[in-house]
Amino acid sequence: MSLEFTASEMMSVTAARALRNDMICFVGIGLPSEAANLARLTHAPDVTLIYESGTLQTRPDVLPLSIGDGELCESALTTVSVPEMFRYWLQGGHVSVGFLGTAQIDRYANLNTTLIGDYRSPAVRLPGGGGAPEIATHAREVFITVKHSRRTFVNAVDFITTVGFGRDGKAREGVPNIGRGPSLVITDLCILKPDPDTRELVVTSLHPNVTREDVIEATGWDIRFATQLERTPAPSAEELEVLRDLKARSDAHHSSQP
Amino acid sequence: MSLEFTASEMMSVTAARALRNDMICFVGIGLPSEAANLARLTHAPDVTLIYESGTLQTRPDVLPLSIGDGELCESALTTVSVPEMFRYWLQGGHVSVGFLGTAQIDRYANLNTTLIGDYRSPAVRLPGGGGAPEIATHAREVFITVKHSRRTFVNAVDFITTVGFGRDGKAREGVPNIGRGPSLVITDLCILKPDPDTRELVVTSLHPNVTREDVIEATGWDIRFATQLERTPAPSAEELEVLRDLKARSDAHHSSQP
Amino acid sequence: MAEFLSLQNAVAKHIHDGDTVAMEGFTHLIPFAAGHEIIRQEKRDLTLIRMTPDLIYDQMIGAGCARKLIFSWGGNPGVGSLHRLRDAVEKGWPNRIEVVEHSHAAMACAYEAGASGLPLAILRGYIGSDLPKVNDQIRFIECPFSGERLAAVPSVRPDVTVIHAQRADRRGNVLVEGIVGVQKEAVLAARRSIVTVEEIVDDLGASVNACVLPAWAITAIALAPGGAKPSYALGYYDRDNAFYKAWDAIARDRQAFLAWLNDNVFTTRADQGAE
Amino acid sequence: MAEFLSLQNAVAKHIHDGDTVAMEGFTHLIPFAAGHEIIRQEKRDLTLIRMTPDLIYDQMIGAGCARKLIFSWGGNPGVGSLHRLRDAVEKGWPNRIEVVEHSHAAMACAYEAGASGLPLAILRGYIGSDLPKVNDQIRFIECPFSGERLAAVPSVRPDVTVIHAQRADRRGNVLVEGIVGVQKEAVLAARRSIVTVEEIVDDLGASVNACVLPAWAITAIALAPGGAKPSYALGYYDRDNAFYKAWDAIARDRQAFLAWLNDNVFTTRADQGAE
Repeated sequence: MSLEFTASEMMSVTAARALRNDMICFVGIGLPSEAANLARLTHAPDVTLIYESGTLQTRPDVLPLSIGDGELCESALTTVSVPEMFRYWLQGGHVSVGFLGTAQIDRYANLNTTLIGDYRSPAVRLPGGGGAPEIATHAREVFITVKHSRRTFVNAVDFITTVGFGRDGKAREGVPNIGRGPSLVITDLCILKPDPDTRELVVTSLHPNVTREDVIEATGWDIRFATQLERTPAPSAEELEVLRDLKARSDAHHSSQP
Repeated sequence: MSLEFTASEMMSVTAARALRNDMICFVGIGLPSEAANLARLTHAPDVTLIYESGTLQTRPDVLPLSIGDGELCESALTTVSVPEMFRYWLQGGHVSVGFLGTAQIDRYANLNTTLIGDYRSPAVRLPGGGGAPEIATHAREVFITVKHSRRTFVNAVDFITTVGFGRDGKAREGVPNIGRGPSLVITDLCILKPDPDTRELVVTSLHPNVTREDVIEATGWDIRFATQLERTPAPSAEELEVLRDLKARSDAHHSSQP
Repeated sequence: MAEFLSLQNAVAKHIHDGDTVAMEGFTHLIPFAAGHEIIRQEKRDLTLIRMTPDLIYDQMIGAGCARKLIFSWGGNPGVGSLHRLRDAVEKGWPNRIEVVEHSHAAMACAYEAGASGLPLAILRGYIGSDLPKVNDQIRFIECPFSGERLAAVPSVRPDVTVIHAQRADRRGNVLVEGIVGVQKEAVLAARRSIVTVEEIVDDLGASVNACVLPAWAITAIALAPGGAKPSYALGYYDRDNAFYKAWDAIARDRQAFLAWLNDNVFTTRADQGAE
Repeated sequence: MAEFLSLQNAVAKHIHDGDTVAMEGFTHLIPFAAGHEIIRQEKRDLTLIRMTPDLIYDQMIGAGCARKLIFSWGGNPGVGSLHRLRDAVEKGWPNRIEVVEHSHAAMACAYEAGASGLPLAILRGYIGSDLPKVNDQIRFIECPFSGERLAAVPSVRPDVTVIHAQRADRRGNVLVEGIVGVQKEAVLAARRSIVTVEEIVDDLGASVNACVLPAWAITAIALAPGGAKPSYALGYYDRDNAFYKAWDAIARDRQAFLAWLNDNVFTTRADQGAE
């Protein structure tokens, strides 16, 4: 059996598979939200999704365009204020996984969503930190999903908006009350995990039809590969169908004016 | 016209008159609650009453026995959590007057509701501070209502649970973000106000049929009287009728089992 | 994830001698049925935390469950003293208890900080009060921006919190409604939690911003209809103010108290409800 | 005590050049009608505070109202950049603006502290982030109990806060429902407040623990049906996601933006609603 699928679909399906039914997931908007809802609509029907807008245990029928679409509130168990969300639910230690995207990532999984260039006169001003700086330290672990390219996978991020393991891989050592940090990075080419000793990101699985050279070419540092390099299973027919339905539903919803 | 009334009724009516229609009053249980609701049912129908249980703008039909009777919640504009009540509404500066009772009071209007005797082996253990320590400093002013006796009006309180003006009358001087403190003490004998300079409580008005000697006899320090000593107006027929109805209604309500 | 247990099993499994226990409910929804079950199971050396000890802790202290009390207002509301609490503090009966005393504002902030995963709460509090002289847990910090002196207290982080709520759905989500007090904070601040409920329903019927505790934030749920009596449950039954008044005479006398305890707690089973 | 005013009069009376202004609404209930009225009245040198500047501040910044922005996430949600914000930051058009940047957690805590009357907020935050290097308002304190290093930020205390809500009753009490964001905190933290509402009703129809702002905590109320469009008002109308997408092309080009502003803001009256 050979199904047609895009690299983006491969990424979303792989990211979705990382979520388990018993997880409490703090969901970033965009790719993480797509993956989290795909997980909920396939193998993890009871996964708990939380969005920073205050919606607890939400089950949207279409993907939200923003972090606070009405759909999120209407399908939630309850909706709390934003201060309560960050204080009681995130800082309070109830989140098992934070699911983030990023504009830049480096070998120690530090994330930059602030700017390209110099802080005082930026070449490109990006949106900024949002919830990510504290999601990354309070969640018990962090998943990151992002498209793989030299623009994104850089040798050193211009700015650490959100800490992975710091410039030297040691930023979490000896820090009390901090999560274990990024445990999984899912791109459209591969899966990366931090080396247990050095915390440097290592490719552990290549997606179907992707070569080592593809990954090397798309990475801004001298990327390492696990000795036991795996091959990511292709999306199943069901995964693809659910994903495509979800995206079609969502696109139609966001294009129609109210 | 001469109406019969008790000293307790005189106290409640006088305390009620101190509240104005535009005040936001944080109400203590017992005598303050009786006075505040009497005010609401007579000259100040729109006075805003807040109880520390989280009930904002409440209009109980019977006096609550506890600070959190169902009546308070059901007749409130809205009910918030207790942390929100103390943080946003009291500490946030929305309360114009805190209305308190006490077990002991001294010449500088310091209040003791903690204990009689030594802290580590008390002769009498009283209930403690509750909301009063912060009501007394965050409200823009404080009214106190308490029965007048040597047991209550003491030369020096055994313990300052809630500050009036401190042991020397100067405790509020130079303290940022603090209310102006007790501005009025209403007893069953008289009205007292702090001297504008020394902050010592001074009798400014005697209730009907009360003599200076009655007050001196009931006060544990060398009590001063204002040079322009007034005579408190007796309760009106309407005030007495509303108060007696309210108390009868409340007593009947609290004696019947649910 | 919330586990449905009998009240007897919930208390046996999650409350141990020596634990720090918070049983909250601000006048409303006080978990009396759970308190009585703790007395029946003869739990000992508990550190009891509660803003207003109320009759529930008066009973537990009188029954010998407590070695320490952290509180902010210890009276019988609208009636007078808590005589069992006073007897323990003043005369050491049935055992001496240590008292750590705060204001309501500080306790409320300490619960809020506990729920927020913080080690301390900051408030503008205790100005001019003698309480910091007798409670070494009250410190002061200087604001690095304004220079203002502010009070700091340690957050409340109980081993176990017990609350009573109106209802749970079959998945274990819980609705608390009316005077919600510090119940949400107390549950979120604790390592474990037991929630007793009036009933278990298919649908909570909660409005969009209601106070709902998700099943994954609760350890155990026990059905206990009437479990807040003589306190009350909005929408279910009223406060038994007559009992609160009657308690004064019962608690004033050790023998009367012991007789009451025997007749109303020890010879009553958990599933018969409180009081 | 809340005064009922037209939106035009509310903005004229309570927002002045140079003011620090917070206009909140977390995706939901964004007060666009009020933002457009501020643009029409050509307010200048405002310090704008908002967790997510969104299109409302993109428009106000592009129209030249701002001299400073305090924020924590400045994108067009799900679409991309805020091009007017970027043009101001990157190229100084129409004027250079100062940027003070936080994380959401810190901003949320800073509003909460503002509402609580405190000068600072304490959080476990910014660990390992470069943000404290570029924002001198982020400090660190040591917990006097645990010794833990915690972040401190100044509380948000705006001159004026503007929010949009579903409805007010005729006495001026306001109901906010659904994603309530930091609106309550923003109003309580401010010296003055303007609340625009979809409608004015006899009875709010609020449930017992709903998010209700009493009239005495609000300065002015203005009727502005549709006043959150192209954002949304739960129970009234949906988010115009198509407009959020279309905004990308409009805002990308200075002339297209100015033309849009002229057609949709300057030639529109306040009582015609937003957009």
